[in-house]
Amino acid sequence: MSQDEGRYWLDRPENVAKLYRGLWIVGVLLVLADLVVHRHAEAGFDGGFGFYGVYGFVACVALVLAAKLLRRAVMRPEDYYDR
Amino acid sequence: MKRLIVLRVVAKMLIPFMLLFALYVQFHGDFSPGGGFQAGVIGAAAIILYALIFGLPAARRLVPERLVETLLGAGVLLYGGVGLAGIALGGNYLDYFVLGRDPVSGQHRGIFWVEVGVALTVSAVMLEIFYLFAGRGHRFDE
Amino acid sequence: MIAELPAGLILVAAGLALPLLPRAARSPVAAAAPLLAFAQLLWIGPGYVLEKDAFGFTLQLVRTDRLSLAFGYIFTIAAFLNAIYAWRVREGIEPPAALVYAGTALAAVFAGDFLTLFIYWELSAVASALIVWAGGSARAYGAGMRYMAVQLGSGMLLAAGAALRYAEAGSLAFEHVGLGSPGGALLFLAFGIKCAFPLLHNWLQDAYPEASATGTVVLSAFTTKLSIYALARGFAGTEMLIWIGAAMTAFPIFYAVIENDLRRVLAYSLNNQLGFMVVGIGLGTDMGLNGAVAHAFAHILYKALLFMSMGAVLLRAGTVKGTELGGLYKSMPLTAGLCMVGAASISAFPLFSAFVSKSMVLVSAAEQGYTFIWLVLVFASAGVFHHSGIKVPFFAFFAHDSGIRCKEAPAHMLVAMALTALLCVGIGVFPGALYAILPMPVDYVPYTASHVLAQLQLLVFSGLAFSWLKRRGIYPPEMRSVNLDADWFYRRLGLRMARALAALLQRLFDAGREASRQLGEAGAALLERLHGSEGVLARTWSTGGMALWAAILLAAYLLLYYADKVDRGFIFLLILPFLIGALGLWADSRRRDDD
Amino acid sequence: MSAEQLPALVVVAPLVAAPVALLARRALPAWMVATAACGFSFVAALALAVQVTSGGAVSYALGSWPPPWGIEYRVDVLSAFVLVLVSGVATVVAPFAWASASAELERERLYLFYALYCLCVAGLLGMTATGDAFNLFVFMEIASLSSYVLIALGRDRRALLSAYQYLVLGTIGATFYVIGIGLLYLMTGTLNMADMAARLSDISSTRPVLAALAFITVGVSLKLALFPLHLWLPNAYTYAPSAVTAFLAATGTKVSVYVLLRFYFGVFGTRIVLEELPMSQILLALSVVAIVTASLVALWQADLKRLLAYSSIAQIGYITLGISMASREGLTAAVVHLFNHGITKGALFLLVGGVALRAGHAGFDRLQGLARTMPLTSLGIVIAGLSLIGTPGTAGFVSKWYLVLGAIEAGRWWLAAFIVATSLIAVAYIWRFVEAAYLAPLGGATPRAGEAPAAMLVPAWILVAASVWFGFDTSYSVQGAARAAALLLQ
Repeated sequence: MSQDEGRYWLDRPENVAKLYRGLWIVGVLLVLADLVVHRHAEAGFDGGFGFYGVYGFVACVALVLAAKLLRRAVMRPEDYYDR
Repeated sequence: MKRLIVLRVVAKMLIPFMLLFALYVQFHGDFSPGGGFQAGVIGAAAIILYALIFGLPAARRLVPERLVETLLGAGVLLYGGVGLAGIALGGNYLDYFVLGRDPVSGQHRGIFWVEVGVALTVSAVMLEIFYLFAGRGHRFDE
Repeated sequence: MIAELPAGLILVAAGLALPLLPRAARSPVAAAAPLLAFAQLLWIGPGYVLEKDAFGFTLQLVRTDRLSLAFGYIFTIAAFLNAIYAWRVREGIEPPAALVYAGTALAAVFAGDFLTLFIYWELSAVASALIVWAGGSARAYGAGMRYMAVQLGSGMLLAAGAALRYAEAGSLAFEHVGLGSPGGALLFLAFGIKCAFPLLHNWLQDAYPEASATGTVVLSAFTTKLSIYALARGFAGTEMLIWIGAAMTAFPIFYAVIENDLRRVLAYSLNNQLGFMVVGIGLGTDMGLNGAVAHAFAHILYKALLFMSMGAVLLRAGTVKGTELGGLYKSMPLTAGLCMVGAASISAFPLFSAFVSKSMVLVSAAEQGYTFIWLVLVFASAGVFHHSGIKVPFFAFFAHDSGIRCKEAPAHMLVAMALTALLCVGIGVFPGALYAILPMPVDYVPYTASHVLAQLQLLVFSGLAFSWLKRRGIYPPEMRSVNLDADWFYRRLGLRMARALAALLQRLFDAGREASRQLGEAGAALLERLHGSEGVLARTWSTGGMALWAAILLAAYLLLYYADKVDRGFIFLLILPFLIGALGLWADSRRRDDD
Repeated sequence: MSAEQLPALVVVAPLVAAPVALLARRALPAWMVATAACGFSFVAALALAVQVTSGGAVSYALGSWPPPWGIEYRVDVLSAFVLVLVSGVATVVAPFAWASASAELERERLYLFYALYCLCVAGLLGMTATGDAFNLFVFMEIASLSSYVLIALGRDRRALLSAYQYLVLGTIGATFYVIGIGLLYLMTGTLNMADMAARLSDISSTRPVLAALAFITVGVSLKLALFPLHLWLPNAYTYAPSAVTAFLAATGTKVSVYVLLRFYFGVFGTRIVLEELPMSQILLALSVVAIVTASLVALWQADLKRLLAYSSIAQIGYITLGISMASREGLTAAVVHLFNHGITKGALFLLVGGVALRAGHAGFDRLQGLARTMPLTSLGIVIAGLSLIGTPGTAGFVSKWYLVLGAIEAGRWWLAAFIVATSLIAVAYIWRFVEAAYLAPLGGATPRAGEAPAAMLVPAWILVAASVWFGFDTSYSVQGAARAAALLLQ
């Protein structure tokens, strides 16, 4: 592994951070595009500014948090059924 | 029992009459109660009496098992044959009407032969059963 | 001549012939058979019917229309891609089983009546169970057993439902059924099991990840889509399906987030994708149905692509556990890239296949006024990107470097994946081709600025949520674990209850025997006679005992006949001795086991 | 000999062949006579079946005495159906018996075996063809007595005891039957069944008639091994010579079912038997218990022949279950299952007979890895086993299908579920064979002499093929059964 060190661009944390920041910029741009592009609503309220961005973000955070709770309830050792 | 002279003499006298009576019952079956079944039983009883008095080997010499078996088959065959003769002569199975020139003689003939078949079969079966049981285990007369 | 043959039977015949062929010829035949079947489908087109008299019925062995043809096309395509992917697998039960499985599923799609459907339904269940078993491990054996039991159970329900249906409607024709009758309900349940409805779903996550690298790809394509077809045919517009489907889209994704086995993650997301189709069928509108069929079509391809890439990882790295993988993009860059095409497709990125199919279901739900359902579906869309689009490629190919260095996937696998990826992108770029074969006329335009923008926002912010949670350390780490699911009820609870019941009965019988021992000489002797050296009902009875039964029965009949009015309680009294006898038999066999 | 004579000839041929075989005294001519007679009966039965299907029931006055004074032979769709089954199985088993009985019996007494075989066939055919209740009793005795002896010929010592028990119970059954007939004669003054039915319609609820019904029901139930009167069957089937087991399992109990159907529907009438009396509930309860217990007992048997014997009891339960429904579907199911189970079980016992020939008996210890040494036999057992389970594409499926339909028709959902569920027990016991023959390694006790001789294998496979054939082509079996059911319900 050590000989690979540095050979790959993604192995460097600062590059990952760059990607992360870039993604935020894209996101913000997309939301701002709402001002330019008219998004017609499908369900009535989804035409609002940045609806999909907010919904996607909140939904995913909620999903992960709920899954963490779920894990407490259902997680068992790997050989659970074999015992 | 061979030594009991009274029994031997009486049996010797009785057995021919029993056989004769069997024949009487057989042939009188058309007119009065009787027929092949009863005749067969009486005939077989005569042989069985013989076996009881004179011993199984003697009876076996008189009426060998082979003969019994043949009679058994022949009796059934005779019965079945009469039935088939009815078909062959254009009637139904066991149709006696067609066996003679007129229905009455046809009936007569048909019943006669069928009863002979029955008598043969019944007496043979009686004897067969007797032989089988008597031949099993210890010989009671020897 | 070949037009006379149901298309599926071409595959079945090829599958059965496969073991007899020389090894070199097997893979080409396995690839050629689906092509031949595909050509035959194109040739016969819609409106073809092949009937045959059997069982006293007129069976429709083949009935083509636009709905069945759409599934027929994608099934043959999938079978072809599978054959390429599994080019090197020439030995064992898997290649013939895969062809027979695909063939029976294909034939089932064209079944015009329930009896024919039932026969192929069961055959495909057996063939697919063989594929699970071909996984080879002890776990695969157990999972295959459970899988088989569930699938055959579905078949039993189908048979029972068909029989009821015949009694109700006087016809076995496989047309719209609806939920209004007991027969319909049983059929619904039969299809539902195979479609992995919530709480009936676990056979899927249980069995698919236990098959071999190639086997899982085959499995993912046919079983559930066959049931989607059956639901579309029999239960279009059944409102309950909308709610079931919405639940199906939502709840598997929670499990997918915490699952470690990446092929099992994909199995959960397979379940979630089926939910979209089920909603579309439940809506029953032209667009909803079109959406369901289009999504099934697209889904088979990208799901196969994802399973193929994970299969390649399994083949080269020897595992698909999230905990053990990472950094594989360095060793398998092509596989990583193709996997990401699949991920983009399932996540419905613009220019990828699901973008043009899934949205039809969403729009349709919104149009029908199912706002809540629509919200759930959007949530599930974000979620699916989250776990299938990001999690699977991320943990396999990126994340922290696991240090695994291996070879790139073999060429035939790459070819299969590339072809599949090409089709995914092709559908995304030229949706008109897909729309042309849908059952209803389509007037839907996927590429509007509004739709593209909304979808991009959703996806990018889902991705942002993932990276934000990950960087914050909130994201649940991958752990080696088993997550309890509905299968717990039969794998654990059922087993325990059966054991507890057996123990309880044992104790009861022990107590009974103990009590009887104290009943005194006469009673004990009687009991001893009842429990002879063999079971009461199995042993040879004394002749007198047999005759006694005859006398008892005669007496019972006479009593019954002479009683003016006989209530049923009396009859049960009559049966009671037999029941006691049966229990005695059981107890006796237990006792002998103990000795 | 024109076609009108067929109802008599079908019975007479084996009846006359029996003494001829006896007189022949040699195995080979005796066997040839027996086979020829069975074959003749089969052809005659087929011709009769064609005749009654197109032209309705045939009445034949024995000795040209018109019924009801003379004995009438009456062949309708139902009896023609059973005649075809009995004579067909007899014909197929005959060549099998040449190889199997030669190996199992002393050579010098072999001709007796064939004579008795003919008698048994004649008795069963006579029971089916006759329209006279007492004549039926006579043929019942002919068939029973010959089958007792045939069973006693088995080479296992226990065969004698089994035959003796069968004799005692069979005689009780026959006696009950004849008591019932006596009561009916007392009340109606006739022995002709059709005549009896007509005269019974006014007095059907009187006590002597009800007593007659009870006696006949129990008597015939003994003969058809209805639970709990089945106890003679497992041993009799297990220890009898293979050919006898196969023949009796395929036909013996089936003819008794036929007699039950005749009396319930033809003589007493549906109204009294199934509507006024709780007969259908009792029959239903007994059938259900029979299916469950016999299937479960079969599951634990250590001998394949005995396992199949218990499975027969369960299958008879399915037939009586169909009768208890007393509906068109139910009766169709009963009659078609009577036929399908006959050929399926016949096939199984013939194949097991082949195993027994090579291995001495068919205990499961002899079956380990059998598929390697006797592949055709094992495959046949599996295929016929599938039919026993009721897998689609086999004859067994057709009957189960109609049974389920009948249950649904009657609105008894639980019964339909029950029928499907109990098939799973059949899966389990057939699986035991598959496990032993295919999955287990070759056992030390497994016969290594190769396949059974062709004379045994070919008849067995004819029946195996038939049990698949009638799973696809149901035009004869189901249509015949449906016609018979319609006839019974008239």
